[in-house]
Amino acid sequence: MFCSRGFLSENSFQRAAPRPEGLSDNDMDLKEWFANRKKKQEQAEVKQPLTTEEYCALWTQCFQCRELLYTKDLRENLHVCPKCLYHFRVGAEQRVEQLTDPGSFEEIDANLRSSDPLGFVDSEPYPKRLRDAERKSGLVEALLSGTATMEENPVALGIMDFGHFGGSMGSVVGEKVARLIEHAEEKRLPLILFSSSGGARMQEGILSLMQLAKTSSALKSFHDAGLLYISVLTEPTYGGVTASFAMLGDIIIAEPGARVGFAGRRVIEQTIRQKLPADFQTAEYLLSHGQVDMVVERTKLRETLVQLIEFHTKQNKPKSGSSQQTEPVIPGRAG
Amino acid sequence: MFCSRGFLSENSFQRAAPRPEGLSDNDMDLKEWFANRKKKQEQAEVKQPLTTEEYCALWTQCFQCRELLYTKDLRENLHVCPKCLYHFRVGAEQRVEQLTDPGSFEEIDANLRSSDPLGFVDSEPYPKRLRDAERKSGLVEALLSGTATMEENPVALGIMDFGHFGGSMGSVVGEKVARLIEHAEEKRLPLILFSSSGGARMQEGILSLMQLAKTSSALKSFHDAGLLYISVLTEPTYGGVTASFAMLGDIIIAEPGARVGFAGRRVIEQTIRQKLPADFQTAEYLLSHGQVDMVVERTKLRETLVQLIEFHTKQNKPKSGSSQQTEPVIPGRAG
Amino acid sequence: MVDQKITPLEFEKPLALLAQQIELLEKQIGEGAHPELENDLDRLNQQYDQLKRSLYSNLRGIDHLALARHPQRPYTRDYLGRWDSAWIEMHGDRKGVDDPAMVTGLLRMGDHKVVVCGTQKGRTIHEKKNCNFGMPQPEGYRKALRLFQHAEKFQLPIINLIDTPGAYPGLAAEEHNQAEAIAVNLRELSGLTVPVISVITGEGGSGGALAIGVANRILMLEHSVYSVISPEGCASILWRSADKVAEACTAMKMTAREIKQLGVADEVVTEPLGGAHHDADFAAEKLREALVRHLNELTKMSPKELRKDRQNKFRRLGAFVES
Amino acid sequence: MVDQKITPLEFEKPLALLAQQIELLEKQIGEGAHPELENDLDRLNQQYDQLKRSLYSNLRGIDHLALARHPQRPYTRDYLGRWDSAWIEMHGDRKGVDDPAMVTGLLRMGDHKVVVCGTQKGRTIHEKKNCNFGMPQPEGYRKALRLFQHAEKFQLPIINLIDTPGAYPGLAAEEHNQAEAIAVNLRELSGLTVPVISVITGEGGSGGALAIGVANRILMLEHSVYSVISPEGCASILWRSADKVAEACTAMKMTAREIKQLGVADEVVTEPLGGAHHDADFAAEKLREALVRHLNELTKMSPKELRKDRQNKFRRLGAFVES
Ligand SMILES: [Zn+2]
Ligand SMILES: [Zn+2]
Repeated sequence: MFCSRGFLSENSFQRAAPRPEGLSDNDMDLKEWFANRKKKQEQAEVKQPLTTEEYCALWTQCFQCRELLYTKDLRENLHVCPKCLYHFRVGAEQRVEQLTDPGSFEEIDANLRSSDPLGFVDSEPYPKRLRDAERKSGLVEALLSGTATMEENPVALGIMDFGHFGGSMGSVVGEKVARLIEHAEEKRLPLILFSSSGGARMQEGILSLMQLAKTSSALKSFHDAGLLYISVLTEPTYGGVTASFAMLGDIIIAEPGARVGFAGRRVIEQTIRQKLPADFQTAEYLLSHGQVDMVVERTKLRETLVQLIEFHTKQNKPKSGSSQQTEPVIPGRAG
Repeated sequence: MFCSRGFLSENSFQRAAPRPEGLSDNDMDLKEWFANRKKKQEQAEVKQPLTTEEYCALWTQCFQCRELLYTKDLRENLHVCPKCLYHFRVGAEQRVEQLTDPGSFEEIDANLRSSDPLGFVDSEPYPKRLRDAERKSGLVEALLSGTATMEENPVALGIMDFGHFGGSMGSVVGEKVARLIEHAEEKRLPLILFSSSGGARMQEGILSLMQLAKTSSALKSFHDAGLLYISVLTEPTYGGVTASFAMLGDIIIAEPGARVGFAGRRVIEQTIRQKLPADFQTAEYLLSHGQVDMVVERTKLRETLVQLIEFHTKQNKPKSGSSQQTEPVIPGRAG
Repeated sequence: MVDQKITPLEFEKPLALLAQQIELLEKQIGEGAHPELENDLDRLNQQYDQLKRSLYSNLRGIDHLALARHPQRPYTRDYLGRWDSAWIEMHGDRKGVDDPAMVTGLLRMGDHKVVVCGTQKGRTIHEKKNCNFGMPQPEGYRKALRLFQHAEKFQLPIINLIDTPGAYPGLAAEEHNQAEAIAVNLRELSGLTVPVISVITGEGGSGGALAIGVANRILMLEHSVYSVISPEGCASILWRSADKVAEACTAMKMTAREIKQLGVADEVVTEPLGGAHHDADFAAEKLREALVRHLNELTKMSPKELRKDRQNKFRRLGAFVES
Repeated sequence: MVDQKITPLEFEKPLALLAQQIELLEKQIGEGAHPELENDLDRLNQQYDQLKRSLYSNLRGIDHLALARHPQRPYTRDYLGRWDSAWIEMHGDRKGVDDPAMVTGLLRMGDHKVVVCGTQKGRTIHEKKNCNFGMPQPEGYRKALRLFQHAEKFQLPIINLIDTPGAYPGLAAEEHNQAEAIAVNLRELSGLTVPVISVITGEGGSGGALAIGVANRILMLEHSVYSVISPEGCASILWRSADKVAEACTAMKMTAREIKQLGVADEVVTEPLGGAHHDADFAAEKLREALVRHLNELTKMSPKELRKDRQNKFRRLGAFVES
């Protein structure tokens, strides 16, 4: 277990994820914080039973409100800060745990691996970068896909993981999304896709761009089949992923605070030469600008998804003997 | 023949149309102008062979550039000022002459007359207003509809006439538009509707409002049948007509200078308490705001309509023996 | 018995006066000062009930208008919350705007799952401004259209609640082509293959109301009004006087009963005596019963029948002579 | 022989130098000063032709990029006017914006009547600004979508011309949801039942290019480029240096021939020696011939086949290992 700057993915708790490209580094390092604290404590009274590493495993500092949180509590609260509702980034496997009925998730297309169609080299060859990313994140790709049940409702579920290669979409992500959509269409399952991505994967060049068309095209057939697709936007979703499947949901949900856009904030500021509003491209900004249907806290995400799925898939059953005016019971709602 | 303020409909040349509701009266009266001029001339040299009325029949003053135009020339130029391209308002019958192959127009639904479903009385009963409007305009309704050919292309053609009751849409206009659309759908004819209207006819209350739904609903079937509808917006088109069939063309054309909108300029200025831009709601403003496909001068309207009809209705005939690269001949184009 | 929190309208003043007298008398009796006045109190109470009944059964057009515009009248969100406290709100036109004057969402009503759209006036000053006093922007109509298309895709019935002075006569609204937004809704609503029920709950103002009013069934609350132009607009154009609003209301035949007589409304839904704002729960329940009844009927029809039924309904509307 | 009006690019400098020498020599000979120099002139002219051929047959990625961005390169309107001087321009998204960076219309090409859409860069400073340097706003993509739907309704083939740095990274563009505008175009283009041909005529920049690039056939002009991100963007992110644009161009394999090798482009259309701007008429005619050839093939397919063909084309694209 490692210490984490809250800003990084929850993956970093377990796997020391690589620093995602394009993210700022202005937050205080937790280790540093502990070092300072320790120094102070040593100066006062020397009584420090835990090592820094042990401390880090037990405690996490909230990126937003700086509160020190007991890591176990944080995990039980789905990695949402109980003080300020800051939503820590979580990995794909953890999402599966948070969302699906225990043991119901069956991964598909786990056997797809990136190749190197361009022989791409910058400071390092792409294959080496791939190996490094896999080693560091413990993930072979930036998308985990499969089928599961949610409160007994079968679903097709795809979850992007920013921890692997900045969640970038190359041929494998595109192919896995397309196959998942096709699978959902064939089995007539509702489809849920969680986005988290820096955009298309440059190292696969034009083939990465083509994944936008491939996934959107698959959604056309899916849409025409009258099936439900819920897109969930999570911190951060940018570029080619936003400009394809992420924005094509019948219903689009965003997690609080998630930043979502096509062009990045810095690029826009450089282009228009003015500062952008502080809440620009946040989930809340998107909501007030008509781009998402709702912003849903992670702790209510599962029940909201179940409610939406049951609303759109279950046939109305006339309850025998009951009046038409009875308030219907909506499973999965807290109240 | 009567003198006309250029701002009024061309109808007024022949029929002394009633002053349309809601139009300003700040333009100079031509009779006055002549009276002044005559007085001056009498003071100078008394040699005035024509009466004022005769003068008015021969000459028309342009509303926009104030140029005195020879009425016969003006008519030959389709009532477009040759100096400043000001488009005088023209009546439905004149439109038919300007647009269709001679003798090809066959009116339909000429036998529909307004009734008085509400027993509506303001300062006068609605039936009396109707009789007055008919007597003054020589028209029984604000829409003339029928079939015709344009350069041998059969079309269904509906033309609103602002000269009758301010071009307002009551049950008869709605019914005639709906029947024309149904007729065009049945015969698979391209449909052209010329709009010119102050809006829905208040004297028929809610039934007038329902004509928006009736005509738009008829266009739904027509649209689904894959047929072509060209909407031509002419001075002025407002209210319920704009908010129904006028804005539903596959292609929307506006005549230069025509003012088109939903709410009237004065109402908006009173609501937002600021002056509107001078060109607000003009055809050119609509074009730059993406609301119409093109602004076409009246003198080129016929050839444009024919070109569009032939583009959308005629099958491609492979010319035997000619190369694929030959520039196609487009009938009805001047160059 | 006398609801003190309700602001009386102009025509309700006699009733309010009587209520004040009753209150005074009750106070005196309560203080034990004049127990002999109990008979007077009974008489006054009887008078009050009589006056109330006669007042509300002889309302003029302009009185209905006042009730329809009553600041305490239940608005769209008041109904939705009462029908399904777990209704799911959907937001936005996906193109840059979420218009608060047009509320859209998913709701359960009896055994029916429906898409709801409704214009929303604000209650507080802040809400009023935010909702633009119930006048949607073009983007509001386009937001509704998105939900109509959602309903069509998932074959869900649609319920529209209408309470709007009309579309907003503003610069941006014209720039963004509100005429087109309304026209497209009229056309697309007419083509849907799901049940559509529209309810005028308050003011049904012109094209801005019709934009979500092309339905298989049109219901009107007892005191709601529906007109081709605002009575104020009608008075100023035809009578050239702002004082003639009452005359315009009468001439336009805009009350629920008149609109039903003209064949436009299919049903008038009873309100609590004095208007929906006297008992919002009762008003919501009455409307709910009517809606469920119509939903039960309409959901028996095939998609093709539903479309045809709606198109026929509007095809027939109008009055003319064919010689 | 030497086209003086064309601005030479950096890599064309040796050629331009030689051209200057030739011009000088010609002038001297013309003045009768040194008739003995005629042999030198012949030699120089030969050298010039050789250099030109070798130069343009050994271009690096960044050289193609420079040619694709040449300020005198023919733009969309230059092609449309040459193909059909009577083409009919259609304007607007019907919702408030007519984006000059996206040109749309109706055009005849051989015996074919087609809908055309194309990004437009400006030539003059005013035009450039007006067209936002060829970067459409979301409303531009929606304008194109309206025309795509028009084409579908009337079963007209679609030709898209692409020459854009990409979508505009601006505040309003994000507010108006350009990601959605692009995504919807991708989805809707894939569902059309008419022939769609897209041509990269200059720069094919990322999602903003793809938004009108989901086609049955993708053609690229010889010196056009197509990339997932601008080479400048790629260099600054991966090399962390603006000087490494040439490296980024090479690494991304963005030239017409490379894009064809990767299976994305279906045909590379020859340009005049030195680039399309040396002879726009010739370039337009060559492209026209190719387009008519593809139109002739595609119009033989059924609507269903056309949709399937397009979806299959993109379904196949990508490179991965399945273990
Ligand atoms: Zn916190
Ligand atoms: Zn003039």
